[in-house]
Amino acid sequence: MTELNDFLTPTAFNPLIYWVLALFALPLLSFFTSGLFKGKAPVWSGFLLAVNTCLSVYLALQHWGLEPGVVIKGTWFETGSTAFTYSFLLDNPALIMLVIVNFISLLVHIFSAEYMRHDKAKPRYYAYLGLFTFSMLGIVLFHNLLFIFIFWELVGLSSYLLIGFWFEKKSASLAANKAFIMNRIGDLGFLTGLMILYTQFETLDLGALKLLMGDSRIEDGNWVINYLKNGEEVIHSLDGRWLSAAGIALFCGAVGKSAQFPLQVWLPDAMEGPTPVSALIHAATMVAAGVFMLSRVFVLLDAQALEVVAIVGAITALMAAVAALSQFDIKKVLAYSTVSQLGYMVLAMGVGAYDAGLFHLFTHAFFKAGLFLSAGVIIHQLHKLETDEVKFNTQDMRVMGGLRTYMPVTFFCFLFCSLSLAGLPAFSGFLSKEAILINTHAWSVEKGGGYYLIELMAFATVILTAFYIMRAVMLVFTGKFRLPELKGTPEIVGKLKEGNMTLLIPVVILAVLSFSFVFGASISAEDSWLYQSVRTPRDTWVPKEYIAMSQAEMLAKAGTHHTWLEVLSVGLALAGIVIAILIYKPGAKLAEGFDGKREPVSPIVQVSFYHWYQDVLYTKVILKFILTQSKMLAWFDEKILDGCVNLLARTQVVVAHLTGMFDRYIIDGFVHLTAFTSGKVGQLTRSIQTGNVQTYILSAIAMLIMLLLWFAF
Amino acid sequence: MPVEHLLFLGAVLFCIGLFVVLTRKNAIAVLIGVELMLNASNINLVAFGHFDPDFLQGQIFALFVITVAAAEAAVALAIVVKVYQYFQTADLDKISELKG
Amino acid sequence: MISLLQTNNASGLKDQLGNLSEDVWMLAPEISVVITLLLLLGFDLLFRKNKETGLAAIAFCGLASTFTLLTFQWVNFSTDFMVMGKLLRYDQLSLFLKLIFTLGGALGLVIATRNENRNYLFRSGESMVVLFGLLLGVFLMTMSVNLLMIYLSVEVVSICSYILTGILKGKKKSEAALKYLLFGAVSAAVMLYGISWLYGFTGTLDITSQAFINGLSEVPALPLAIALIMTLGGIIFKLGAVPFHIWSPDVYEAAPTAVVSIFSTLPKLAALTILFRLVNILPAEWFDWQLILGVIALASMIFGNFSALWQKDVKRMLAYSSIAHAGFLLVGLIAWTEAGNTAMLFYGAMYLVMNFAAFLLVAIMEKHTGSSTFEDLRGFGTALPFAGVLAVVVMVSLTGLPPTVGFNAKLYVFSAIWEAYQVQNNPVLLWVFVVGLLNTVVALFYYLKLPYYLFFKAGPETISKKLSATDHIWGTIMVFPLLLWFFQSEWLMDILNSINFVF
Amino acid sequence: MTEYLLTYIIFIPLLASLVVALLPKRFADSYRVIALVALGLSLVLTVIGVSSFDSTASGLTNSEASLQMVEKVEWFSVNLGSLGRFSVDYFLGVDGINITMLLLAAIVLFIGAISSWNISKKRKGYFSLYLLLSSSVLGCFVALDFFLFYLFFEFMLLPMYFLIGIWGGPRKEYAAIKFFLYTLVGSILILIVMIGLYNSVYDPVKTGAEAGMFEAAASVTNEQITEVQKQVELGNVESENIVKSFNMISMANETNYLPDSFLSRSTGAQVFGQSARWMAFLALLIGFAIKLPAFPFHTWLPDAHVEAPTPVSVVLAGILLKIGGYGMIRTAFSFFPDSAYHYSWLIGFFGMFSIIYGALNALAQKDIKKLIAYSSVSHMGFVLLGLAALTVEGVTGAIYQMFSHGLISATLFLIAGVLYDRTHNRLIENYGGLAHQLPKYTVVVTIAFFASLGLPGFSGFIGELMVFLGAFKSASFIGAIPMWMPVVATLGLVLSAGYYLWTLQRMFFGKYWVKDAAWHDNLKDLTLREYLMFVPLIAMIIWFGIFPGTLLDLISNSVEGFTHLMVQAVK
Repeated sequence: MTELNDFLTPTAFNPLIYWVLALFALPLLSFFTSGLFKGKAPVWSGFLLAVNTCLSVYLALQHWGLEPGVVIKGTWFETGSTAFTYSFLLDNPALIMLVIVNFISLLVHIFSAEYMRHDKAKPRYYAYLGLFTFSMLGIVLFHNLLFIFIFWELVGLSSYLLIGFWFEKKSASLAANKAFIMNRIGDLGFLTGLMILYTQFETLDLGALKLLMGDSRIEDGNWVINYLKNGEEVIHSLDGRWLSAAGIALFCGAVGKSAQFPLQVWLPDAMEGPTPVSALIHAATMVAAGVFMLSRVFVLLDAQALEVVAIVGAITALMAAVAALSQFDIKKVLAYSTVSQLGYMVLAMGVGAYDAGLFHLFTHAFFKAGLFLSAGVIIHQLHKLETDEVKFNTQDMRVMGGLRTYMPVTFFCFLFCSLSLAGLPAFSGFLSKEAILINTHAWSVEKGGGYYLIELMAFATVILTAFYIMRAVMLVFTGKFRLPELKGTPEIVGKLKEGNMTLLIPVVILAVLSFSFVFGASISAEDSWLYQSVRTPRDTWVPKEYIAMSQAEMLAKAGTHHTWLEVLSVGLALAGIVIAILIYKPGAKLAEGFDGKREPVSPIVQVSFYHWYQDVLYTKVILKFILTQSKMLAWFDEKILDGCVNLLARTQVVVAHLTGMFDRYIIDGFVHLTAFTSGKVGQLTRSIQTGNVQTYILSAIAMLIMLLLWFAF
Repeated sequence: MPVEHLLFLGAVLFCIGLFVVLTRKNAIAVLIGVELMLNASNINLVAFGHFDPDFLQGQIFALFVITVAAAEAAVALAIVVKVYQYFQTADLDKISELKG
Repeated sequence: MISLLQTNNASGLKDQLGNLSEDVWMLAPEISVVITLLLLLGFDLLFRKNKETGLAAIAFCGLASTFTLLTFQWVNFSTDFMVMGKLLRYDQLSLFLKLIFTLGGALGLVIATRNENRNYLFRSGESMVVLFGLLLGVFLMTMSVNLLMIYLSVEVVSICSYILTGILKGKKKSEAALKYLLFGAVSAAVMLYGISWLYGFTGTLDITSQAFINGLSEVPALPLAIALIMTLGGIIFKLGAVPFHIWSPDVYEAAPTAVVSIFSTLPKLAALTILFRLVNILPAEWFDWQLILGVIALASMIFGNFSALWQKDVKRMLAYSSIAHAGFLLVGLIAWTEAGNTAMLFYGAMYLVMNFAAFLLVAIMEKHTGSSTFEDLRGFGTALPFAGVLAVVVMVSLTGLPPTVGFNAKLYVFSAIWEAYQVQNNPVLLWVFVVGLLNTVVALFYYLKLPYYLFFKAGPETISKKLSATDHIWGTIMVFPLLLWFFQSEWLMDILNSINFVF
Repeated sequence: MTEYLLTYIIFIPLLASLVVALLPKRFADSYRVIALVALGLSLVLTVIGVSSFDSTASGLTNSEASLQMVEKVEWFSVNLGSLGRFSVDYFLGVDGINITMLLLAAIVLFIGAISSWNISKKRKGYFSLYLLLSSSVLGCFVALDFFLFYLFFEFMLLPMYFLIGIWGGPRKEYAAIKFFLYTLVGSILILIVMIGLYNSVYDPVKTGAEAGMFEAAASVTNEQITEVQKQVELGNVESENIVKSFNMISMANETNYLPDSFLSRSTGAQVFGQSARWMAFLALLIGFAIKLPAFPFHTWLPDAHVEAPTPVSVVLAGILLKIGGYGMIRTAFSFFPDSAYHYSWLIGFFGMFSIIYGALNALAQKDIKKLIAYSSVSHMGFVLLGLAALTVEGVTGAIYQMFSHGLISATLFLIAGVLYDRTHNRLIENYGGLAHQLPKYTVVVTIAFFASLGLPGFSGFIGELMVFLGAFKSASFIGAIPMWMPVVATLGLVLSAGYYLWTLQRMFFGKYWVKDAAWHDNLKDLTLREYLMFVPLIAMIIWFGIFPGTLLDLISNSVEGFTHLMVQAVK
């Protein structure tokens, strides 16, 4: 039996902790101090980040491939007999993420130096970037669910701050709110997951959870675990359904952060933030944190939970891909594309392809950041054309067109990244997407029946992806520059220039990194060094009874390599590209029809354009419902509940009046009655009506008699 | 005469006194009603004193009551006079400034 | 005397007379009151002008000597015995009450000196004489154990009260006096009728005798109830509890403040003593007086508190509050335990102190604003913070909140009734307990009205901002004990514990 | 060194209050200095006390051995005849549960004194009342004799009544009276139970001494106490020798209940057809729930907060509400653990309901102070939920939540005060884009809002997390509250994010705009005095969010003792 305390005792001192602390300290330092540097903030923060990147590369090289990774554990605080511990785990996924986060963050720092050059609030911007990097590293390095949750929320905070960076724009601050709240909704699930796991295992240390999960079992529909705590045996038992619930609850966290259906609506809005931020947070790292977290808790998910994960991933991938088809805002296209790709990663996790999901995460991080930064270059350069007279939406693809001639470097970078996204061979996207598709296929085969639908959705997304990204390329870079015509200012054309080196270097680096040779010379994901590095022998951890079949078994059954699958996926991608080129080729009718204003009219296109009306549903129905509800409650609180209290007070007053009037009216009335009955005896009526003392006496006597009668009977 | 008759007389007298107290509008008349009530008690006391031949406490009590009633009447009349000065009436209906 | 004759069989007349002359010493305080009364009367007749000082001196000296005699008796004679041939009973209970009554009388006089119409009480010798008559009456009430004596002492107090209400000039005063008199006379008549029946049932007037108890035990329930409830009527009238409470607001409003302060305390406690003596000889099997008194107590609290809510005059409000307090006083009695009795006495004593303090402050306020309505007291506390704070303390004490002795009093009384409930399991007690305590909340409503008007409302600038030194001193003297005894209530409790309630 | 520490802590403000009251008006400027110095001194002494507090010594909450800094002097002992001796002790002491509350009170009162600096109306009255209030609040947390506790508890009402009623806003009278009456109803309920308990609990040490079983009460061994309890059990001790007790620690110990007494667990007495113990528990619970305040007893809170001057709001939200929670732990739950278990479902439900109800109400508020007031209702719901769980985590969370809410709500009300000071208007809709005009203020607001909505890194998160973990664990651990309650309660987190962020967005973001142009000139950023309040508060909020051990080390042993007793009672 497992002794719980073995997991919770701090590890012996390891000098590595200094390195880890330094990794945290530098971005945090940037957060606190960039304000002091005013205009030099980019240099200072960039310097800190560069150091951090070097550190992480060094660490990654040092600890590469160690199984099962280096663990550093300590106690945060204790309450009662329970210790809340923290632990760091440096294993391959963590190290890769470490490098990616720091590296892309560094590139974004560099890129932003130019992009934000004229913004007065630059120090604040760099401070937020520092905070973000710090929080993100927390998710990556900590190996305790509680700490992952903590940094999870902090990442949410920095995302909120960065989306709302231009807080004068109402849309920006609203988008920030939306992002934070949507994430919070997901986090409720995460928190519930923590509650369930804590109740069952009394710890949230992932290392411990993995082993304890393996020790647990289902008995008579109950989820039972025995372990030793301080040498005493403890048996915990919960209803078996809580096992699946825990997995689904944790997944809810990922749904929020990685923008999965039904919480994905915040991500397109988050494009209100500066474009480099979108590249860093809303494409490469933060949104991928959900997937990374799923990989961390992968072993805690049972078959039901995984199924939910797979279905949600597939739905998200398809829905977002459809939505991306008709967007005019270049960042929106990329945003939906991100959602869609995240759907792929989640799908991969759901079908048990932990490695494929992570691999796609890594490749996607580069090419999507590349796409965003390229878009950033375009936006930045177009922004320079804006004058007080000429105002236009710098992100609207309808004003662009033909930019290839003005910005060739950007064009090629964008194109390569796009091809990677579309999943053409020789690009990194191909490798990872192929891995996902193979695993999905194996899973569908294993499950059979309606589950083929999931595979179908995955393949449908391939063609859609190729189409919308090629559409963007065509609209932006081919044909002729539409802005001068639209605004009637032909002289603008000459001013449009390629971005400077500060902008281009990061873009070029990212574009290079979206070629497949970086990750492996072969055409197959199997041979990629990166893919192999994350293939941990996790099968031994997962309790057999919780999942019907392990990934290895599924793959063995369905076959690991299917040429027809690759052919099909490449074919679909090519088909998508060709269709896009045909439709949006220069001079094509559709391309000419834009006047920069019109919204799509066709109802089918509208469904895509308005992203399945999900947002409408949320704001017009759910949010309105909650607000009405809260207004009603406030009314209830003020009028009814408080009213009751006031009513009570008022009743008291009334009672006071009543008792006061008792003499005057009730007794008088009584007197009236007596007077009426004895009216004929004498001229009493008048005298009794107003007789005061006598009324007093009568009331006293009457009460005495009443008392007597009541007492007697 | 059986004692019951006396007690009945006392009860009737008490009720009449109370009735007078409650119905007459003149203060003096009300006072007379009170006297009737007191005398009802006196009749009771004397009647019961009949069974207390050794000490005759009832009779003695009655004597005290008569004395006290006289004193009370004296005070009462003085007050009525005073009230009359202010209100120019002894009608109890009209003497009702204090209320509530 | 009657009871003298009763014991004639046992011993000779000479012995009896000898006993009687010994009894005189036991009645020394009463005699002192009578002598003072006579001195006042004589002084009033002899001197025509500038009588105030003389009358005041005589009155205070008389009270002082009475107090000394009472203290002497308290210290030296702690046994209980009958005096005046079983008409009266000398015991520590009555001694204690007489002590505080003497103090109360003195405080009443002090309040009289605080009024704007300075020394009005001292200017007329008659009122002083009648006041001492009232004092004598309440003294006798505390000692009465004979139905005749009960009737007589109650009447003495009543007649004196009528006179005191109406003796000064004023339309309202005369009206109040008349109402008071008529109402009182009827209650007395009702009581007397009840007494006559009790006499008829038992053949004796001595409520402590075995014959009285035996006699009652043979009476059927209904006649007994009629007789007892009618007898209670007169006592409740003095107690000022429901249903014989209606006179109090009118009288309190009209009568001079000093007189009201005495009305609202001394006769109440004296009546409570009679009630106490009466119910203690009634075994509950024949007559569920706990129920009757419980209902009366609850009705008094509810009626008093609720009616007080909307009063516009402080004195009238205090009148209604005194009705409610009569209910609280009864709570200790209803408990029917030794602890209940002690608690009742404690409550009574504290109520006396609180009430005198309250009326003292009312007198001071009247002096400064010329009225005792809430409207006219606006901003008084802001203008005279010290008096205002004192008023708040008194009101808090009357409500029964810490840190004032009003809280201890309520706590002891309700502790007693809780304990009684634990032992007796009579649901009436629980109702009294819960409803009684919740009544405190209602009470707070109107007691807080005074601080509310004093501090929260802006008043006219005309209020004189100078508080005289004497007012300062008297205010402190009267209010400080309310705080002190909260912290040291055992001083009083130890005295009360030495009282033997058995008889 | 710490012998009379608690007395000093309580009485220094009281003394200062007297000094302020007696100083002539000429020295009006020095009142605030006196207040600040007195409360500063109390704070320093409290910190000394906390640092010398040995958490390992605390344990079972029904044993005096786990108390520290004990001061126990007989205050008065009244002989009530058959009622036995009415014995009240001046009994102060701290264990893990109240030391945190004491610390909180000292901190918030000190901050409140800084915030009172620019009170200009009737300064003498204000500062002497404020100091009086401080003294009674501090006393309330360390008094361990029920009578003494009740004294301090009630004594808070009057100063509060006047502070709201004289220095408050437009509807101050209404708010003051409402506050007073509400609380008084609660305290009457508490009084009822206090009387009942007093009649049921005796002090074995004093009883033994009174009955002559041993000489002096000074050196009594446990065996002797057991012997006394045995003799009382057998009815061998005369009733007048039995010394009844208000000792709250004794009341929590079942063995100190007189056999056959009304509230003794063995008697099974009934009131109104219900178990007497249940009824007594409910009375205490409602009494303190009004103070807490929990739905549906909360409606005094918004009014009191809106009308009260800023420092009073700070004290009210920061400390007074906590007395409700503390009272529940110390009295209701400790005295009647069986009833607590019986009613835990109800308590948990009302906790959960308060969380969501308060949050939904906050969402609809237009006045920022009202919004904060309702958020308090929501946050105090966590305290109820945590307590109802009866698990170590839950109770720890409840206490931690009280502490952290004390700091955070104080900050929030100060924030509302900053704005009100400048414009005398608190309506959210009257402002927009304040971040331009008041950037530093906006930073403070953002930090406070995020702290209040339970963001990790701030103290509020730890409290809420522990409550959730404990509440969920409860079902399988002790069976007090069902699992769905904490899960549903998590909704409160989203809603709180909703109303705070919405407020931020409406008031601080967007284009700069204020309703009345005249306000613009007054809208200056934070002053030095305001920094002095905000910086320490925020520093503490963050410190206790990152290093919860600082506080948890103090309380964990006591909480474990407390829950241990609960579990025992349920068995």
